[in-house]
Amino acid sequence: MKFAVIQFPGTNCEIDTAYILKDLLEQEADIIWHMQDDLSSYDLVILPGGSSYGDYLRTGALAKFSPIIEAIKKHAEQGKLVLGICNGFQILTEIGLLPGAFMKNQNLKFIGDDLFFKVINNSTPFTSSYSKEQILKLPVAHLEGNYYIDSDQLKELQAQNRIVLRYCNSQGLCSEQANPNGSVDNIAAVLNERGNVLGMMPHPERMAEEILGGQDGLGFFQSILEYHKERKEQ
Amino acid sequence: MKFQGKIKIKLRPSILDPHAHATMKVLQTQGYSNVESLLIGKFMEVVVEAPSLEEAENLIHLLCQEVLTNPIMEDYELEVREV
Amino acid sequence: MKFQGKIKIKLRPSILDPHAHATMKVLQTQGYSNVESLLIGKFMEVVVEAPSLEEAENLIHLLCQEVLTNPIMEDYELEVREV
Amino acid sequence: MSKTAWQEMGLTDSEYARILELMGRQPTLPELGMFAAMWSEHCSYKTSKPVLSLFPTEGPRVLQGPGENAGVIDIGDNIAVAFKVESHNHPTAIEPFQGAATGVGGIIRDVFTMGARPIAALNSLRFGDLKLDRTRYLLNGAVEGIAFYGNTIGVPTVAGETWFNPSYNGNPLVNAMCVGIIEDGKIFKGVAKGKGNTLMAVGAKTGRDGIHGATFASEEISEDTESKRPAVQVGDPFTEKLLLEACLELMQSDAVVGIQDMGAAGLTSSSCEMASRGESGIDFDVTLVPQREEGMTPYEILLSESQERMLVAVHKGREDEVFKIFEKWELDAAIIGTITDDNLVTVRENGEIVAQIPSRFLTDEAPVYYNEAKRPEYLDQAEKFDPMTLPEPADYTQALIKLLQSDNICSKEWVYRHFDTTVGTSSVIRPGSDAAVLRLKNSRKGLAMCLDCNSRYVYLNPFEGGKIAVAESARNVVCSGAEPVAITNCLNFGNPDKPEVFYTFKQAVTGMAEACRALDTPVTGGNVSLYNESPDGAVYPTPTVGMMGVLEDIDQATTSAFKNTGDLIYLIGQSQDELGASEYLANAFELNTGRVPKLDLAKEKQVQKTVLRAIREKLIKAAHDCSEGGLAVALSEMAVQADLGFKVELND
Repeated sequence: MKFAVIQFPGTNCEIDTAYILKDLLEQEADIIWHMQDDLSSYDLVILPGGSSYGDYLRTGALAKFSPIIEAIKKHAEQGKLVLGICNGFQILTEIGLLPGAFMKNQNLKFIGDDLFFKVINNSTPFTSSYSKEQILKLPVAHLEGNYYIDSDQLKELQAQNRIVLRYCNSQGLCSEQANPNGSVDNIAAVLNERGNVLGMMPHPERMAEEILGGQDGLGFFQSILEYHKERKEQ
Repeated sequence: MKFQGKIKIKLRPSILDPHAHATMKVLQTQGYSNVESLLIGKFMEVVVEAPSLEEAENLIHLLCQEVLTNPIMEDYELEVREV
Repeated sequence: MKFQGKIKIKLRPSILDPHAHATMKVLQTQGYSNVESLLIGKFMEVVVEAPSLEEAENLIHLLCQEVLTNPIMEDYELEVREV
Repeated sequence: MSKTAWQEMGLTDSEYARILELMGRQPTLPELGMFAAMWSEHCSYKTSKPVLSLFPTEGPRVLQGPGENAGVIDIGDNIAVAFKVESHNHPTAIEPFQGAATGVGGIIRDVFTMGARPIAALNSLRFGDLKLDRTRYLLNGAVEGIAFYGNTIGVPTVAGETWFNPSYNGNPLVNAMCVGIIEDGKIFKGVAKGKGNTLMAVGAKTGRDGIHGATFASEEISEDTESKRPAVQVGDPFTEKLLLEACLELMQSDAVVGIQDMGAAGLTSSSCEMASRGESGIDFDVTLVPQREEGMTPYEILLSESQERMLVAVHKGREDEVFKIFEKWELDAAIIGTITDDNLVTVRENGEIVAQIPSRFLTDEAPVYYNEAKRPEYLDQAEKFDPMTLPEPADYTQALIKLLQSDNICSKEWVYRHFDTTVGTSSVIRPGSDAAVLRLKNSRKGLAMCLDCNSRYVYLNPFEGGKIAVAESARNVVCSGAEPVAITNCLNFGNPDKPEVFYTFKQAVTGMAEACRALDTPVTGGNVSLYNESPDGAVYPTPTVGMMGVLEDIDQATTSAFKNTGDLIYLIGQSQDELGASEYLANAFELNTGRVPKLDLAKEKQVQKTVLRAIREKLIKAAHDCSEGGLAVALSEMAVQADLGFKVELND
C-alpha cells in the first residue's frame, strides 16, 4: 500500500507518521511537499499533525491555498481514503471535506496529555480492527481542539453514525468532565458522508509502540491495511 | 486606486466564545462587578489596489470569505473607503 | 445608567505581528498580489453600569489597562456611549 | 559626544577611555554601540571569565566544549549530541509571554546552528511567592510563551522544574535548554574564514525589536528600566521552523563555511564572534540586510535583536544553493558582505564605512575584572542554627501532607500539561519522573536529561550547594537508568560588583567544578546571567545544571514510580541528622536557614555507580533520589505515581 504524508510549511508530525508507516508497518510512504499537485499514484493520503503556517490566523486557514489541496480533494472524490490527524483534521474542515470548525480550547490553554476515547463507530475503513465501545488511551496535543458544529449538523452526524470517537473517562462515560476542550457532544473524530475521509484530534502515531506507553493507536493503521487488502481481493 | 477595508469579525451569536467567557470570570474575580457583558472579536484593516470602489469591495469580500473569516462560525461587517 | 464601550486594540508600532506577516505572504504568493497591507487586531464591546458618562469612561479605561489589554505590547482606542 | 552616550549604553568611563586608547580616536555611534554590546557581561563574561576557568571542560566524549553556540558530546553509534541552556530572565520580567517564548526560540537556534536536529526542550522556572498576583501573572505568561514556541515549532518539552521563593519576586528566572542530535558526524561552527567567501544574512527580516537587549540584560531591573523598555522582541516559531529545516537542508551540502544564530546583540555579536574565531576579517553593508521597517540606522540594524535570523559564511560561488533552499522555505536570504583577511570588522552603509574595528578589540580585548569577594555574614548564623531546638510536629501525618501540598513539592502537572511532551515519538519517560528519557531511532542507546538546582542550598552554603547541584542532577539521571556524561549550566546570580554576591558566585562554581571532576561530567558550555536583582535584593544564587546521561540500552529506562505490590524498598547511603536548609524548615516554620548537608563526593560516586549497575542488571524496578522533603516525600512520590502504598520501619 502506498501512503502520501502531506507536509505544509509548519507541519511537524510528518516524520513521526512516516516512521510508523515505513519502519513499523513496512509500507511505502512518501512525504509530499505542499507545492506538489499530483497524488494519483497513492492509495491513502494522510494530513499529519503540527502547526501548518504556525496555526496563524486560524489553525489550517492558510493551508487551503496550497497546490496539494486540489489533489487531496480529487483523491477524496475518487473514493480513496484521506486521514487528517489533529492539524490535518482542522485543515480538512477549512477546505470543506469535513463539517464543523475549531475554536480555542475552553480554558484557553494548550493540552498535552493522554486522554480516553470511546470508539463509537467501528465499521469504518479506519476503525474496523477495534471493537464497538472500546476505550482507547491516546495522546492529544492541541490549543484549538474545541470542535463546533451547529445543532442540525450534529443531528445529521448522529443519525448517519459519522461520529467515530468521543472523549470519555477511564470507565467510558462521555461526560462533561471528560470533555477536555469544549467540543460539541465530546466529538473527537468525524467521518465524511461517503465514509472515506476521517478527521481525528488524538495522535495515533504517538501510541503505536509499547515503549512509548501502549499500542492503542496502531489499530487505525491496521484497519486501513485490512480495508486495502479486502478491496484488492475484490 | 487604493482602498482600505475595515473588517469586524465576530463569532456567530449561538456560539459560546471561550475568550470572552474566561475574561468575564477574571473581571468578576478582580472585583469589577459592574461589568454586565463583554464581546470579543477580531478586526482587520486591509489595503488593496483596485480600479474602482465596487471592485475593491468585491475583492475584500472574497478575501473575507476565502481566508480572513470562517463562515461556519464567524460573521463579519465590512466598510471600504478610498485612501 | 448603562454605557457601551467600543475598544479597538492594535499592536504597538515596530512590534512584529507574525499572524499578519504569514497571512500576507500566503496572499501575495497565491494570487492576491493586489493586497498591499494587512493589519490584525482585536475589538471588544463591553457594557457597564455607571452613574455618568464620565465615570463610565474612567471605569472602561481602567478595565483596558488592568485586564483587557497588554500595555507593553498593545495600544487601544475607546468610544463610550449611553445605551 | 554627550557624556551619557556610553553610560546610556552601559559602558563605564574607564571602559570608554580604553576604547579611545585602542582606537586612537573617538568611536562613531555604531562603533560605540558595537563595543557596548560586545563588552557587556552577557557577551564578554568580563566579570565571570576568571571564575569560569575553574570548570573542567575536557573529557573523552567532548567533541566541542565552551566557546561555541552549544556544547557537543559523542555518545557512540556515530551519534553526537548538541545541548545548552540559556537564560531569558530580564525580558520575561518585562513581558513574560514573549520574554519566555524568545528564550526557547534562541536556545533552539543555538542547537541547530551546530548542525543538530533539536529533539527535546527543557525549562527551569523560578518565580516569587505564588500568593502574589504579580507572580501568577508572570508565571502564566511565561508558561504560555514556552508552550506557544515549543509546541508550534514541534520540539517536545520533556523535563525541567518549577520552584517558588520570595527572593525571585522582582526578578523571575527562566532558563531554557535544548538538546539536538547530529547523525552524520558533521559539526558546524560559528566561524567566518577564507578570503573572498560570502557573508549572508538569512531568515526573518530585521526590525527595531530588542535593541540594547545585550546591555539591558547586564543591568539590574529597577524603576527606570521600565522607561528604558526596548521594543519587545516577538517570537515567531513558524518562521523558525522554516529556518530550522532550511538550515539543516543547507548543511547537507558543504557550501557552508560557518554559521551562527543572531542572538543577543544580533548582527554585531554574530559577525564579530565569527570573524574572531576564524581569525579573519569581515566587510558588510547594513543596507543589504533584509529589513522590515523603514529608515533604520546602521546602529539599529547592527544591534537589533529581531528573532529567527542567522548569519552564514558561504564558500565563494555556492551562494545560489543558499538562495534556492531559502526560497523553497519562503525565507529571506541576502548577500551582505565578504570575508577578508585584514582581521577588521568593516561596516558600511551604501558602501561608505560607518564602523571599522579590529575584531580582537571587540572579543579578546574585552576587559576582564577580578572582583573582590567577601563572605556574607548570614552564612555564619545559618551554620550555627540548630533545627533540633524546634518543636517536633504534633501530627507527623499532617506535617507530611502539608509538605506534599506545598508549591515546591506538589506535582507540576498543572504546568507541564500545557506542553507537547510527545511530538517526535521518542519520549520514553515524560515529565514527572527524575529525568526525561528519549529513545534514538537509529540506536539501541537512549538519552536521559534533566535541568534543576537546589538554590536554597547554594544560598546557605555556596560551596556545598554548588557540589550538590551537580551531584543531584547526576543522581536524577542515574535513577532513570543512565550514566551521567556531561553538563551545561546557567549561572543566575545577583550583582557581581557586590563582594558578597561575588563570593557566593565564586564558591558555587568552585564546588560545581569539584563535583564535575569527581563524577566525570565535564562542562561543555552554558550561560552566565548576572545582575539578577530587584529593588528588594538579589535572587537566591541559582546555578541550574543541565545534565546529559546515556543509557546503554533503552530498555534500561527506569521511572521513579513503584511497580508491583510485594517489592522490597532499599535506602542506599546513610542518613545523617541534617535537617538544616531543608524544605521542611521552610514549609513548617518559614525558616530558610540551617547547615547545608555535607556531600562526600567519593561516596556519592560509589552510590551512583552501584545503583546504575543494579538497574542495568534488572535488580531495580524503580529508583528515586531523596531531595526536597527527604525520605518521607521521596517514598510518597514513588507511591502516588503508581497508585500504590508502602510500609517502612524507621529503627534508630
